[in-house]
Amino acid sequence: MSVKDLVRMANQIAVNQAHLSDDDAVALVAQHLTMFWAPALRRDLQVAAESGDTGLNAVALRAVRQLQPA
Amino acid sequence: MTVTVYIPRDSSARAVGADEVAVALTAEAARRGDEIRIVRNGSRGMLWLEPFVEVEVDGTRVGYGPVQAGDVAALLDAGLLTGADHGLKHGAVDDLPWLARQDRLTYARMGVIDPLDLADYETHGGLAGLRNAVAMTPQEVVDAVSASGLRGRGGAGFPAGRKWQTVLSAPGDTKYICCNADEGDSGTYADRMLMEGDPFTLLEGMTIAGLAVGATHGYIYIRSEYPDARDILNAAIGAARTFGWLGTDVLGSGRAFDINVRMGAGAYICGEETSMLDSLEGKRGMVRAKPPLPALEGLFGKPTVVNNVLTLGSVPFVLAEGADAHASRGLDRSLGTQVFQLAGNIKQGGVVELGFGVTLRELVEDFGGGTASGRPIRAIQVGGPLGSYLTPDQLDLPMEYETFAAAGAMVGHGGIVVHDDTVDMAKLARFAMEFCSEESCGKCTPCRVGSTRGVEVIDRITAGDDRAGNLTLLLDLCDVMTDGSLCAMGGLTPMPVLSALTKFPEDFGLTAQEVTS
Amino acid sequence: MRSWSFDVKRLTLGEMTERSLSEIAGGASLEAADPTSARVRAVAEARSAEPGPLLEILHDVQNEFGHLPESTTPVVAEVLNLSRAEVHGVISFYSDFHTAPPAEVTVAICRGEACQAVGAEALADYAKSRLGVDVGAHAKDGSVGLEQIFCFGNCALGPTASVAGRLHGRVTAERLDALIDDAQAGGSSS
Amino acid sequence: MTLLHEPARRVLSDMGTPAVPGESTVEVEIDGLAVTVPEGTSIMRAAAEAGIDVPKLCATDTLKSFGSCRVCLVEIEGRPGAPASCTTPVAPGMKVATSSPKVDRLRRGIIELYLSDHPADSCADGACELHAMAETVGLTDVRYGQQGHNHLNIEVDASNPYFSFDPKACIVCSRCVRACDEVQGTFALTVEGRGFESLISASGTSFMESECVSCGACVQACPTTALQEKSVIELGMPTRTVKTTCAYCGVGCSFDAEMRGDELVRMTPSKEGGANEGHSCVKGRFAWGYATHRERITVPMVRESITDEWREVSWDEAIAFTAQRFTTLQEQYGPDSIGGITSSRCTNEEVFVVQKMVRAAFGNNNVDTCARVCHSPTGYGLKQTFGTSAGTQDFKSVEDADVILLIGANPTDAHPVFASRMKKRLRQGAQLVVVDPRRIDLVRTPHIEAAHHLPLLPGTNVAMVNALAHVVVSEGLVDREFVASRCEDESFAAWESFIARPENSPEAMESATGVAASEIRAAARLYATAPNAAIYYGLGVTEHSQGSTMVMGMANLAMATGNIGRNGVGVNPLRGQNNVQGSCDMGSFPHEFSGYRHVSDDTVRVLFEDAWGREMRAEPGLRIPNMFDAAVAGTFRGLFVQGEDVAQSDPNITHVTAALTALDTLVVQDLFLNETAKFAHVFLPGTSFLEKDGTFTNAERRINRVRPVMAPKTGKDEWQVACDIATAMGYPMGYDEASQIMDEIAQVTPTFSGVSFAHLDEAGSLQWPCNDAAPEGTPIMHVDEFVRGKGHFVPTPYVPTDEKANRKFPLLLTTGRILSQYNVGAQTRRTANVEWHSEDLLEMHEADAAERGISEGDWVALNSRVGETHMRAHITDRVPQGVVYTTFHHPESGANVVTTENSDWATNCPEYKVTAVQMRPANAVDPHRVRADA
Repeated sequence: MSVKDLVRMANQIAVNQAHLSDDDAVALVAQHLTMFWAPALRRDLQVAAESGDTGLNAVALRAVRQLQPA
Repeated sequence: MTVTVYIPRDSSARAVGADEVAVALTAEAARRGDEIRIVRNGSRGMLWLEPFVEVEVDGTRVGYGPVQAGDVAALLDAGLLTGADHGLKHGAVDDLPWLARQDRLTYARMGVIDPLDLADYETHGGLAGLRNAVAMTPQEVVDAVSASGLRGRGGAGFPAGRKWQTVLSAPGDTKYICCNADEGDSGTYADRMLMEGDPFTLLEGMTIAGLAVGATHGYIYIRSEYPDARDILNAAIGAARTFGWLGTDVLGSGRAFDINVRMGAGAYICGEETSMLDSLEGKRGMVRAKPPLPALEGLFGKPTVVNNVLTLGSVPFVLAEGADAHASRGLDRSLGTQVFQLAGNIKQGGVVELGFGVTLRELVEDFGGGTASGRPIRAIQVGGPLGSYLTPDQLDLPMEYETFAAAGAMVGHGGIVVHDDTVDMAKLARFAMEFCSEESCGKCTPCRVGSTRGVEVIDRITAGDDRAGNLTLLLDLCDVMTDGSLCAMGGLTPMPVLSALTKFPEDFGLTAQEVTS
Repeated sequence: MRSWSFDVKRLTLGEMTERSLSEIAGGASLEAADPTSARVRAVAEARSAEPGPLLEILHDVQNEFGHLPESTTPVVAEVLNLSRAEVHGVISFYSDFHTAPPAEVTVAICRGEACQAVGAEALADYAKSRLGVDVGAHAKDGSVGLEQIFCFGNCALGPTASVAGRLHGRVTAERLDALIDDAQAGGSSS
Repeated sequence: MTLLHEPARRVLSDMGTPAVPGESTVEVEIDGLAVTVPEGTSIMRAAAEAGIDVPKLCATDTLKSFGSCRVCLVEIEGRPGAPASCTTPVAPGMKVATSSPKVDRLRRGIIELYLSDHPADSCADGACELHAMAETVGLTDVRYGQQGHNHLNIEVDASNPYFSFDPKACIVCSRCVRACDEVQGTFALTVEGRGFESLISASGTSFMESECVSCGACVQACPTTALQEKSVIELGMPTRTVKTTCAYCGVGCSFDAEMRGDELVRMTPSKEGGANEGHSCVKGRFAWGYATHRERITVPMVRESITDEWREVSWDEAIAFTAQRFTTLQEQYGPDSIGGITSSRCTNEEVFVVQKMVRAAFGNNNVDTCARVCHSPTGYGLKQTFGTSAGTQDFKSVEDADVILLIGANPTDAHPVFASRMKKRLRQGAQLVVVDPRRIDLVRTPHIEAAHHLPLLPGTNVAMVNALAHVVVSEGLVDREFVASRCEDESFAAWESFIARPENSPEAMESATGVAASEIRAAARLYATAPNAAIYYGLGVTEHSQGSTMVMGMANLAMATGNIGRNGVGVNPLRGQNNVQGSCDMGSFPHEFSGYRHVSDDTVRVLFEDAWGREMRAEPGLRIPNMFDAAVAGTFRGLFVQGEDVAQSDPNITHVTAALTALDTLVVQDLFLNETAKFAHVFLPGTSFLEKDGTFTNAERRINRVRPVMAPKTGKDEWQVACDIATAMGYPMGYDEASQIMDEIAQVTPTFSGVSFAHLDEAGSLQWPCNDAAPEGTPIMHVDEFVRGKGHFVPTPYVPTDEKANRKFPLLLTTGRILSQYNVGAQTRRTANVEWHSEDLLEMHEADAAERGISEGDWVALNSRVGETHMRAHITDRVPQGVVYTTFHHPESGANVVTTENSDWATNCPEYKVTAVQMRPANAVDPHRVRADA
């Protein structure tokens, strides 16, 4: 799975929560990723998030960091 | 001093040279230095005298006719403008027995006034009915029409008041008044003459109807064969709008009513009220099944009064002079007057307005003077192409709905077409079927297919091809058409056919016994 | 739906106009090249706000062109938001509407009973032989056409004929000859 | 059930005139029988209710009475003449005789007239009602003969590929014209001329050149053989009937498959069909010939490599081959290395077994469905707001709508039978608002004119719905009572304050949507103030980067205006495929089991684990695009594709084919060797709907039975194949018949617990939820409360798509369907429907064409950042400047070569509806010709 695509999709989810406070948005993105993304995808994203500048926006990055280890 | 000369603008008068007379008179008078004012009036209805020229002399109108353009110089030479004698002079018009014997209510102003001069119209009693109606409640107006006994003049004779009451009582904000001016029956032309000669009377009747039932819009559906009537009506409507009669505030009543003229396009069937409504809606003029009644679901599906020209044209009199004045004329349940039209092979063709009950003989012989050919009358068709043929021995029948119906005939629209003894009644019977096949809307089978088969079966009878078998078939066909057709077109076509067959079997190569057995 | 079916690489403008007019609302560019369609549209639009105006529009178009040009059906249908079939059905119902140009002079004989009572059938037969055409037909050169009418409302003064749009009563064979001659000479008869 | 105590009534198949709604009734006496009917009922129908069949020709109960044939004349005591029973309503106390010497004679006379202009030999197999009627009335001799004036020499119009019009047999009853007007709403037919010369005519031209859309309503209505299916002419009249369901769009029309022996002669729409009530479209009624097309594959085939030739094998070998390869992959790359895609074209039962195969035999949740690429946002959005992933209404509900808000759907092309119902309501006076970049037919089509067309720029739906909602909130048009009693206070308050922000006003959104604020305001007021306002939408809503947001935006709008929970309102997805709803219901999504229950829900999982005897994963599996990405990345190696042509229908074909090429094992189950099969190692022949036994669930949640009219041409029921693969992979799975699968679905799915084939056969159809709470199903949802309890509002910020027009790609491409073709065209391209639409065309505005030197019919190269394709130009003002449009029915043009990987943020539904493109004239590279030459 291309990390670039995962980042793009995660960012897109985050951007669509613009009406929420950052904390709420982070929670919602994390919940969405848990509910709808296969563990492998989350795992790839988590790995990428820890490895440095992935291009994840602030909300998405926080959300990814909040995810349970998949 | 300017002399007023009346030359009809009626299209029948024009068809025999009225325009040319007017042109010639204008030119000749100018050449002579005579000061004249030509008024193009409606026709007095003495059509055999058209072009009928009237000269106003000392307040009296003196009539000359029939005048041709070529006669103008001689007439002027003889002193036309002073009412002088001439071979074409008939004397004071009002005193002519043919007119004096009539009882003109609907046609009161016919030929008298300038059709488009609203002041002239008012001077001669116009707008009195509408002014009364404006002061009445809708129900009072409807009640007056009901009390007058006015019945639909278009042929069916349905009580106008009852129809109006249905529309008045129908729920809904949008209602219409539709004037059926698709006068397509041969032998009838009284609607046309009224529209051309006194259009304001029709507009007044429609306006009264509008106020009575709560309609704010009226349409006049006029056949395309009457272009003159259309133009005159449009001009009259324009004048009425300017006057403050038609429009948003009818004569200051605060109520709105306006009228538009719509033209047909060559379809006899559109004189049938439901197909007229379809045609007014811009559709094929197909007959609608009833119910629903047009009074409840008419034009564009809204409650609609559909009356013909003479019916609506009779309304101003009722409202001006009172229901009783109308109801005092006529016979039995046929109250008021009818404008009878004498046509065909007749010496003195024209319109005669008299109370119902006048006999056919009075009309054909006294007013009409017998046939134009001078030969004996053989058949008279009353009530248009769908009416029965009557024989000379029926001349004493009073012109009245129920009497005629009992005699297997119909008064219809009051058209009377006379045929002399050279007529071939089998041809006319065949023509009745042919006419139906030409003009059927095509919706129902008895009319659509039956009329064509009718022509063929009559042809086989007259050709002597299995006369007995084809006679039976023709009688069966007439039965199917009479009882099976959707509307009067197919339903009544057997009337002329069967009356011709039973009264003139010899024309079909049949004997009376064969036909009746 | 049919207009999607392109079987040829390139449609001529004429074909385009025919196929697409009803589909393309306000197809101004096509009509720019087809003045007749544009004019029909203008005539139709002038009355399109009236209730049920189809007959009135068809009269107006026919008054202007003498007949209903081919584009009448698609253009009027489009303006009034009717189907082409409906407009076609209406045009074909009424005997007044013609989709081909009229003859230069049209002679119409009344065949109503009142006129028949005074010889209309003989007059019609005479007209047929004089003009060499059947009722409802045009002379080959388009100079004259013969039609039958059922009643002009001139029933007391028959036989009745209309020649080049003018009504005449008490028409005899000789008078008809004169009227036709006069009309064909371009004059107004008297 | 009081009916049981009334005298037994024989209900006739055709009651003559439509039923009259109404409370008050009238009692009349017909032929001595007392009958009570609603006021306004025709005598004919009242007689039919009493079991008396009044002779008729022009009357039929699907059309308003007309009164033209005059065969149905009756006598009424005390009334003169013989009124037509079809047009005469009953009156209290009326005494009617439907037979008497007089009316019998009249009927014979009328039939005699008909037969004098009707071919004597047109009565094959009782196809002609006129001849049957002649027999009924006892007419033997036509005394007129047939030598008179007649129509017996008029030529047949055989221009339509499916039916012909023979004017000789026509009786001018206008049933066809009326059916076209009243039922279909196209007004393509008329009577030409009048009187005896009257002829049925398609606007004076041939049927094919006319406005006819070939729906078949006229053929259905014709009482004689004048309008007749060519198949009937060729094969003869059918002799038996099988009731089944159409397999095209999400309307789910009920049909009678009419058979002669084992041969299908014709498909006629069923009047009892809840979805279609006797109507059909050109596809369902006529385009079924693909089922026996010569290109159909009926034998399994395998190959080691996609460069090898196919090898026909036995079913056993094919299944063993498949199971062995999948098992090997799992051993080699892990259990998650394989997955499956279910099809929205297959039955619920077939779908259910495939997802069960994945979850139980594959042991993972890597199952997705083609709904992913069409209506997945509907599932997500309606679940969030209302609590269930389905439309709220039945189709009939549209008859009560006063305002219809149609967004991103083109029903006259894509859902034609529902479009006809909608048009009927619009002709009755309901108002229409169309939100669509393109001027679809419904914006203005004979007798229909939208009150507002909001031609927004592609990709700005959310901006539009926010602007509409902003008007509702800011102009005091919220239904406070509804919101207070039915919705969550807190989420409403949050939404209200969000939507009231100035940035959501029509004025602020004007530049985004390209639609004048005044128009948006007017449309919003119209919607919000209507007694009943309904939203209908299609893929123009879902196939966007904010597809799910838009679905929630519409749900918010409907809740805020109180337009939920009764007839005439609601939020209604028009589903693309016949069983999109069903395939989603059946648990085809990687995150949920049947009935939309999340895999993480322990209670649910235990239920399935108990039922299936296998442990279930609590984590979602891969979605289709994930599968493709993972295939390219090498972690996903094997795929089972049930009846979907992903290589044509999915976006960014280059990427898709790269993924398919990378797979070790691709198993395709389909009717034809489609584009996807080019990359497959196993081809398992599927069955057409004519061979299936099962159910489809349409867009209104209506479960309809699909019944086999012929044995499977493959020798195996399609559901059996997945069972066999699962079994071969070590998970025994088997059913004796399809009904057992539904029984299992009912057992594990609470919303289906009352559904069984037996119940369906008895009821005709059932709309889920169908369970103890609603034993006969649920036409309208959320009536007293939302499925989730209180309605949930979700703020919907507008986030412009990344796919923007720019200097390189200055145009926006959007895609859609056309009436005669269906989806990737696998079926319709194998029927005569190609006569209407033989290629995909690129619609463009005149100015865009002129700027590039493109003329009508020119070949155009269309390219986006991901690919280039060629198609021919069609210049039209249906699309605004800056927008181009095409269909995706033909693989030659391959519209999806240019669509991109962009997708809905919540569901990954592809953003088919927005692609930035450029175009240029192309030198006539005719792909058709190239292929023909090859």
